[in-house]
Amino acid sequence: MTNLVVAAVPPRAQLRRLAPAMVSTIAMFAMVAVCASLQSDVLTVTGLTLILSATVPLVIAAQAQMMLMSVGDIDLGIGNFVGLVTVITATKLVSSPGTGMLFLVGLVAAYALLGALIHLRRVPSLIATLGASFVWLGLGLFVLPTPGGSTPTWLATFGSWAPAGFPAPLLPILVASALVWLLASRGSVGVRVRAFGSNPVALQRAGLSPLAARVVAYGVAGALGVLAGLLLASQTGGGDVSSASSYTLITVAAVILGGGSFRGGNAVPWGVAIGGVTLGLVSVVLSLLDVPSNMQSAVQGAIVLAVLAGRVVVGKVLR
Amino acid sequence: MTLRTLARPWIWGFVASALVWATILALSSQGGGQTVSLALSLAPYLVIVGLGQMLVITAGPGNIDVSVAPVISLAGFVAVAATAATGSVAVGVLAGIGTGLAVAAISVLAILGLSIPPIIATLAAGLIASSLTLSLADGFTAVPDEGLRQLLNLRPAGVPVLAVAVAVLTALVVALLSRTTYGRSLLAVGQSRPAAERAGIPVARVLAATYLASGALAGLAGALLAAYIAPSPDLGTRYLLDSVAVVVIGGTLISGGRAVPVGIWGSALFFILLDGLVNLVGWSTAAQNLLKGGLVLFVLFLAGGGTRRDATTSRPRRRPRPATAATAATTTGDNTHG
Amino acid sequence: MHVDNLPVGPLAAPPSGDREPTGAQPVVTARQVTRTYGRTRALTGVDLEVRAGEVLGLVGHNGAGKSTLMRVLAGLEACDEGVVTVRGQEVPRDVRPGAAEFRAVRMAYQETSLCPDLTVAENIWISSRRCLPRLRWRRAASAAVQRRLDEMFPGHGVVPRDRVEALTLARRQMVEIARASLVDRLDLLILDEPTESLGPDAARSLYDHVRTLTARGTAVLLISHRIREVLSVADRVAVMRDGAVVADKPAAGLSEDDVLVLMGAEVAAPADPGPAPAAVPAGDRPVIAELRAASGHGLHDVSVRVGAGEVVGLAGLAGQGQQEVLERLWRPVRKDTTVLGSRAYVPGDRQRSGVLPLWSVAENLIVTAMRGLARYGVRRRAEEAAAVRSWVDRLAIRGGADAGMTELSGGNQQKVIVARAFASTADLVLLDDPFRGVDVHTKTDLYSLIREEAANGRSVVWHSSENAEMAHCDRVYVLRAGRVVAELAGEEISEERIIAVSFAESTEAPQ
Amino acid sequence: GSGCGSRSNDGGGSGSGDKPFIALSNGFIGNGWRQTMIAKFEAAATQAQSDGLLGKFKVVNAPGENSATEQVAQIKSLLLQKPDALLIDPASPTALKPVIQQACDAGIKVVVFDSAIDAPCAHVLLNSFKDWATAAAEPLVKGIGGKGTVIVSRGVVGSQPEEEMYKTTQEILAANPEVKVAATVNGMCDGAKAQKAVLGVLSSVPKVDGVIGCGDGYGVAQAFSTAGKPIPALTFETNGRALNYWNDSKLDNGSVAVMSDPGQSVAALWEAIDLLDGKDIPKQLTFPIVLVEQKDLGAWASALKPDEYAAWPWTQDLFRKQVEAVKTGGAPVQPPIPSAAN
Ligand SMILES: Nc1ncnc2c1ncn2[C@@H]1O[C@H](COP(=O)(O)OP(=O)(O)OP(=O)(O)O)[C@@H](O)[C@H]1O
Ligand SMILES: Nc1ncnc2c1ncn2[C@@H]1O[C@H](COP(=O)(O)OP(=O)(O)OP(=O)(O)O)[C@@H](O)[C@H]1O
Ligand SMILES: [Mg+2]
Ligand SMILES: [Mg+2]
Repeated sequence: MTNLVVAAVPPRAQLRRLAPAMVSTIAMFAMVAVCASLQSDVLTVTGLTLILSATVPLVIAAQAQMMLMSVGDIDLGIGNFVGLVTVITATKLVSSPGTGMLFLVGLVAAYALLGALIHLRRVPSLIATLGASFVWLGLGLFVLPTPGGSTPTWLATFGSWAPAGFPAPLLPILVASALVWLLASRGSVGVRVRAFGSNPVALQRAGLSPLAARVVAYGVAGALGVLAGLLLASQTGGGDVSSASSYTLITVAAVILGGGSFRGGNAVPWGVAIGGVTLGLVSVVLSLLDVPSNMQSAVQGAIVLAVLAGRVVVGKVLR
Repeated sequence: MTLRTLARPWIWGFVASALVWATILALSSQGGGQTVSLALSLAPYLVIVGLGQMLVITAGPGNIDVSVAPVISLAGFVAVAATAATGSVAVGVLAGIGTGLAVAAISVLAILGLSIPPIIATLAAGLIASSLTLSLADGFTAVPDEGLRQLLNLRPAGVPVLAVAVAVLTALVVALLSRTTYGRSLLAVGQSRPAAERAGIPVARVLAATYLASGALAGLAGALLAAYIAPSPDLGTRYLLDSVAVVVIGGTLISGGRAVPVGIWGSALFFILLDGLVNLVGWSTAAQNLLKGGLVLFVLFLAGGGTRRDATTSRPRRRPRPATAATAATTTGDNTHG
Repeated sequence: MHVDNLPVGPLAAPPSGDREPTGAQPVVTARQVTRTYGRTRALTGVDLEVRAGEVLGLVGHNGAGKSTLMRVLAGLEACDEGVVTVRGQEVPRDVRPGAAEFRAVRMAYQETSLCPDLTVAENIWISSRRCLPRLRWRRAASAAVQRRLDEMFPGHGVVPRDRVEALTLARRQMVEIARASLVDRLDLLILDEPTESLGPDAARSLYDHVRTLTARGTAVLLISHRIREVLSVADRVAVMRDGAVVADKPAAGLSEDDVLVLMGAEVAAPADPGPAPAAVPAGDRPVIAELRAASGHGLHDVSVRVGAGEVVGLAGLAGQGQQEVLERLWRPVRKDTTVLGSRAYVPGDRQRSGVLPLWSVAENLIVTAMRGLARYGVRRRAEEAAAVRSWVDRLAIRGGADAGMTELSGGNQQKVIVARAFASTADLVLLDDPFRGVDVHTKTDLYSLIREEAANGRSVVWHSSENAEMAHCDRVYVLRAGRVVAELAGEEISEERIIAVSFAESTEAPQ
Repeated sequence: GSGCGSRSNDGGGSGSGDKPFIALSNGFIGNGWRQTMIAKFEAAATQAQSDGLLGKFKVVNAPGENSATEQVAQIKSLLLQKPDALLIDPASPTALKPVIQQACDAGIKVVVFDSAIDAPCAHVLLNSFKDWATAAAEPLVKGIGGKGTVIVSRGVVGSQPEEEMYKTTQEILAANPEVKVAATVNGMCDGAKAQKAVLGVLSSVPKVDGVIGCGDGYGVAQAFSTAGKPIPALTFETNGRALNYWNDSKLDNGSVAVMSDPGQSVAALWEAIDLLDGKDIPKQLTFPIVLVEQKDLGAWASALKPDEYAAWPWTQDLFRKQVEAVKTGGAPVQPPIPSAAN
C-alpha cells in the first residue's frame, strides 16, 4: 500500500534535482526570445542554424567536462585539448588519414592514461589537467606553429551541410547528448562511473575497479574532446591550437548551469546540452543587443550570475 | 616519517628551481648570482598572488579564485590613476588593494548569498572586472609613479627590496595561519566544512575573509605590477594558471586544510627560472609549454600519492546523514574538487 | 530507541534446543587470523567458525576487531597470517574484493555502502550485477529489490528509482540489507550493526526474515552492541576482545550480564547511572534557551525551555524532530527561538562533522575554545596547551595530545569531540546523539562529565536514541512526528515511560 | 567612454538601399592597440554617420581571450542582422575562412584588416610585416654601428606575420655578420612579457647593445633598469607611454618605434563604403606601417595618451589616394602626424 502512495506523490526530490536544468532551459528560451524580438529571422531554419552552429563544439566539449565532473574531477585542459585536435585534424588527418586517425586515437588513450596516473598516483585532477593543458598546447604548437591547414573534405562537407527544414547544428548536439545519456545515465558503464564519483568504497567492495571507472570516464571525455575538436575544425576550416582556450572555464560553467556539481556522482547530459547552448547564445545576444563594447564581458558575467541566482530562488521555492 | 617528509611536494619546487638554475649556469657559465637576484625581483609578484590563491585553495574542495587575473589588471589601472590623482603612492597602492576587495566582494556575495560555486562566481566577478578595466583603459592618461618603480627595482647587495618585503609578507601569512584564530579557522574549514561549522567556527565569515584576502593580495600585486611594468588590460592574464600551479607545486593540499606558504617561493622561482632557461636556449613556445607541462606532471606524479588510504580499508564512518554523500570517508589527499 | 527495550515478547522465534546446529557444515572458518594496520593489531589470532543454518551473534567492545574480521571473512581484505576457508576450501592469500570464492558471502555494512547519487536500482546493479541480466538490468534490479524489500520490511516505502540520497537513514539501511541479500546463492549473510538506524517494526521483520534464511540453510552473522537483541536472535554468541574471540557459547542460557563480563565490562557501571539527579523544578532556574511554539522545518508547535545548569533530554524514536530542535538552538535565527549565551555542539556523526582529520588531538580539542582564549584574534598558546593537557588527562584520551586525530580509536575520537565542546566557555552544550557505538567505559566517563559540568552551571541539551541514557537528564522532552508528546522530569524519567509515550498512539497529534 | 550605437534613423538597415549598415567584428579587445583601433573606428564611423555616408554601424568584440570560436559565433549572429559590409579584425587567420565565405555568399562585402587571411572572396587590407621588421631592425643595427651583441625578442611565435618578420630580421642580421645574437626570447609583442623574458636572460648574457623587438621596447627598457644595466637600442611600441619614455630618457642610440597602424580600421571603413559604392578596389591593399623616428618623436609623443597607439588619420580622401598608389605602384601616401588636439 505504501508503495502505491509513494509512487503517487509528486517526486519532489526529483523535481529539486531537475530544477537547475529547468532554470537554464528557461534562460535558454528567454535568450532565444530576446534574439527573436531583436531579429525576427532568428526563428527561421537559417537563423537557428547561424546562432546554434557555434555552440556545437562547446556543447560536446562540455559533455567531456561533465564526464570528468561526474567522477568528481575537473578538467582544466579541455580547451587546449580541443585546440590540439583541430590542429591534428587540419594537418595529419588531411595528409594521411590513417596516421591522423591513429593520432586521434592516441589522444584518447593519452587521456585515459592521464586518468590512470591521476588515480594511481592520487594526485588532484585539477593540477594534473592544468599541467596536461600546457602539454596539449605545446604539442599543438609543435605540430602546427601557425594556425592554418585545411579540413578533410568529408568534414568540411559536414560543416557546411544545410538540410532544408531542419537546423543542422541541432543534429550533432542531440546525437551527442543522447549518446552520452545512454552511456552515462542509462548504461551500466555510466553506473560504474557515477558510482565511483559518488562512493568509491562501495564500488570497490562490490569487486569493481575504481581505476577502471576513472579510466573509462577519462577515455570517454577524451573521445568527446576529439569529437568536439573535429566539429570545431569543420566550422573553422583549419587548425588552431588556441582557438578553444576559452572552453576550459566555459565548459565548467555549462555543466554547472546544466545541473551538474563538483561533488561527483551525477551525469546530466541533457542539462549540459542546455547549459552549453545557453552560454553559447550569450555571444549572440551580446551582438544583437547594442551593448557598449567595453561592457560586453560584464554582461556575460551578469547573465551567468543571474541564471545561477534564479536556480537558487527556484531551489528555495521547491524546498 | 622522514620519507614522508621528503615526499611532501613543497620540496620539489625548490629542487626543480635549483636544477634549472644549475642548467642556466652550465649553459651561460656566468652571472649565477645575478640570475637568482633577478629571479628574486620577478618572483614576488607571483608569490603575492599565490599567497592569496593559497588561502582560497586551503578553504577546501571547490574553492578557487579565477578572478585574480582581471583583478590584477583592473587594480593596476586604478592604482596608477589614484597615484596620479593624489600624488601619493600609498593611496595608489591602497586603491589597488581596495579594487581587489571590491571585486572579491562580488564573488563573496555570489558564493555566500547565492550559493554559486566559487569557480563560477569568481569567473563572473572577473568578467565584470575586465569590463571595468577596458572602460578605464579607454583613454587612460596617467603614468605610473617613478619613485615606486625605482623602489621596486632597488637591489642593495643584489637582494631586491621587494623580495624582502614579500618574504616578510610570507612570514606574516605563516603567522596568520598558525597564530591567529582566523588562520586556524580557515585550516579547520578546509579540512571539513561541516565539522568546522559544528565546532563553532563562523564558516561564512572565514570564507568571506579568505576571498577578500585573495582579492586584496591580487590587488596589491596589480598595483605593484602596474608600477613595475605598466598598466595594461592584460597585465594579469598569465597569473591565473601560474598562481594555481605554484600553490600546488608548493605543497599546499589542493583538497584544503593544509597551507604551505613557503613552498610558493620554490615553485615561483622554478617558473621564473624556467622561463629564463627557455629564453636563453632559444626554444620555441611549443617546447617551453611542453617542458613546463611535462615538469608539472612529473613533479606531481613523482611527489603525489601516499596521503590517501586505501579505499576498502579506510576507517568506517558510523552514521551517514541523509543529506551527505559517503565520499567524505577518505579524508586526506582526496581527489580534488576545483 | 532500542529494540531490546521493547516491552513486547521476543523478537523472533527463540532459539530452541532442537535447532542446535552441531552437525551443520561450516560455511566459513577462520584459523589464527591476524591483521595489523600500522601499529594497531586489529586481529591477534582469531578462531571462528560459522555453520550453515545458524545465527551467530558477535559482540565486543568498540575496536575489538569485529568489522575487521568481517572484512576478512567476506574477502574484502586479506589477513596477514592464518587461514580462511570457505566451504572447506582454503582461500588464497592475495584475495581481492569480488573474488570468486566469496561470491556467496555477503555483507551489509555498518556504515551503508550505497552510492548516494545513484538510484536504488543502480546500487543494486553494482553489488548484484552477477545475478542480473545484461540487458534491461534496470527493470530486473528494480523488481528484485522491490520484492526483497517487501519480504524483509513490509511497508518499507522505498521506490527503486529513488536516489539513495533522498532516502531516510532507516530506508537506506533497509536497502543496504536488501542489497546484501540479493544474490543467486547466499551461504553467509553478515549483518554489521544492522538495526542501529532501524525502527522496532523494521528490526522485527528483519529478524523474521533472518529466520527464514537460516531455515533454508544460510548462515547469518549478526554484529550488534545491543546485547539483548543478539541474545534473543542468535543461536550462538561469540565475544571478541582486543582482536581475538574470547568466548563462543550457545546463546541459550547466557544473560546480558554474562556477555558484558565476557566483553570485559564491570557490570555495575551501565546498570546504575549513579545517584538520581535532584529534580529541581525547571521554574526555579533562569531560562537560558527557549523555543516558543516553534513550527516549520519538521517541527510542529514545539516549546522547549532550558534552564541554567540543567540537563535537558530529547528522546523519542529516531528522526522525530530532535535534531531539528538542536539545529534551532544551534542557529537561533528565527523569532520563536531565544538563546542567551554561547553554544557548543557535539555532533554524533563524527567522521563527517566531528573530526578535523589533518590535525592532532590537541588541535582538534582546542579549536572551539581557541576563540574565547584569544586576544584580538591572536591565539594564546600557553593557555591553550594548559587546557588541552587538563582535558586529555581528565578524559584519559589514549594516544595523548600529540597523536593524529585519525590514529585514534572511535571512542577516543568521540572523547576529543566532547571535550572540544566542554573546553569552550559555552553556556549551552548541544549533544546530538554522540554516544552511539561508543563502548560502555567511555560512555560512563562521559556521562559523569556531563553531570559535573551541569553542576558547574552549564546547560546541556542532549538528544539520544538510547533511552537508558536519558536517565542522566533533569528533564526530558519526548518527541514524536515533530511534536513534543511528553515532558518528563526527575523520577518520571525511565526507559519504560519514554517508550510508552514514544509509542502510545493516544498521545499522537493532540491537536 | 565609447560605445557602439545605432544612431541611424534607418531602422532596418538591411537592403533598404540608401545608407549602408557596416558592422565590425573584433576578435580580441584586451590590449591597447586593439582599443585604439576600435576607438578610431568608432570616432570615424560616428563622423561618417553625421556626414551622411553611413546609415548605421555596430562594433562587436569577442569577450575574453583571443578566441576565434567566440568570433565565429559573433560573426554568425551579425550575419543575421544583414549588414551591408562586414569589417573583421580576426582572432585567427584561418578559423574565420568558412564564416567569411558564408558572409560573402549572403552578398555582404567583407573587408579583413590587420591580418592576412586566405579567403578569396574577402578584401584584405593590411600593413606589410616585412616593412615592419625592416623598420625595426635596420635603423637599430645601423645605430649600434653595425657590430655588437643583440637580443632578438620574437613576437607571437607561430603566427604567420611573426614568421615573416623573423625571416626578415634574420636576413638583416645575416647581412651584418658582426652583430651577434646573444639570445632569442619570446616577447610576444607584449611589453610585459618581453620585460620578464629579457630579465630572465639578462644575467646570463654579455653586454647587450640592442634588442630587436616587436613593439616591446618599453618593457625591455624596464628589464634593463631592473638589472641595473644601461639601456641599449630598442624597438619601442608606438604608444604614448613608450614614446614619452623614449623622449624623456633622451635615448639616441638607434632606437625606433614601429608598429602596425591601428587606423587600419578606419581605412577599412572607407574601403567598405567605396566597395558598396561599386568602386573598383584591389583585393589586397597594403597600407603603410607607423614608424616613429627620432625626428618625429616629439610630435607623436605629445599627441598620444599613454595607452593610445599612433595611428594614421585616414580620411576618405587619403584612403583613395593610397588606393591609387597601390594600383599604380607609386610611393605610399604619408598621412600627417596628428596634433595633440586630436
Ligand atoms: N583501515 C584501518 N586502518 C587502520 N586501522 C584500522 C582500520 N580498520 C580498523 N582499524 C583498527 O582496527 C581495530 C579494529 O577495528 P574494527 O572496525 O574491526 O572494530 P569493531 O569491532 O568493528 O568496532 P565497532 O564496534 O566500533 O564497530 C581498531 O583499533 C581500528 O581502529
Ligand atoms: N586508523 C588508524 N590508524 C592508525 N592507528 C589507529 C587507527 N585506528 C586505531 N588506531 C590505533 O589503535 C588503537 C586502538 O584503537 P581501537 O579502536 O582498538 O580502540 P578501542 O579500544 O576500540 O577504543 P574505543 O573504545 O575508544 O574505540 C588506537 O588508540 C590507535 O592508536
Ligand atoms: Mg573503537
Ligand atoms: Mg565495526
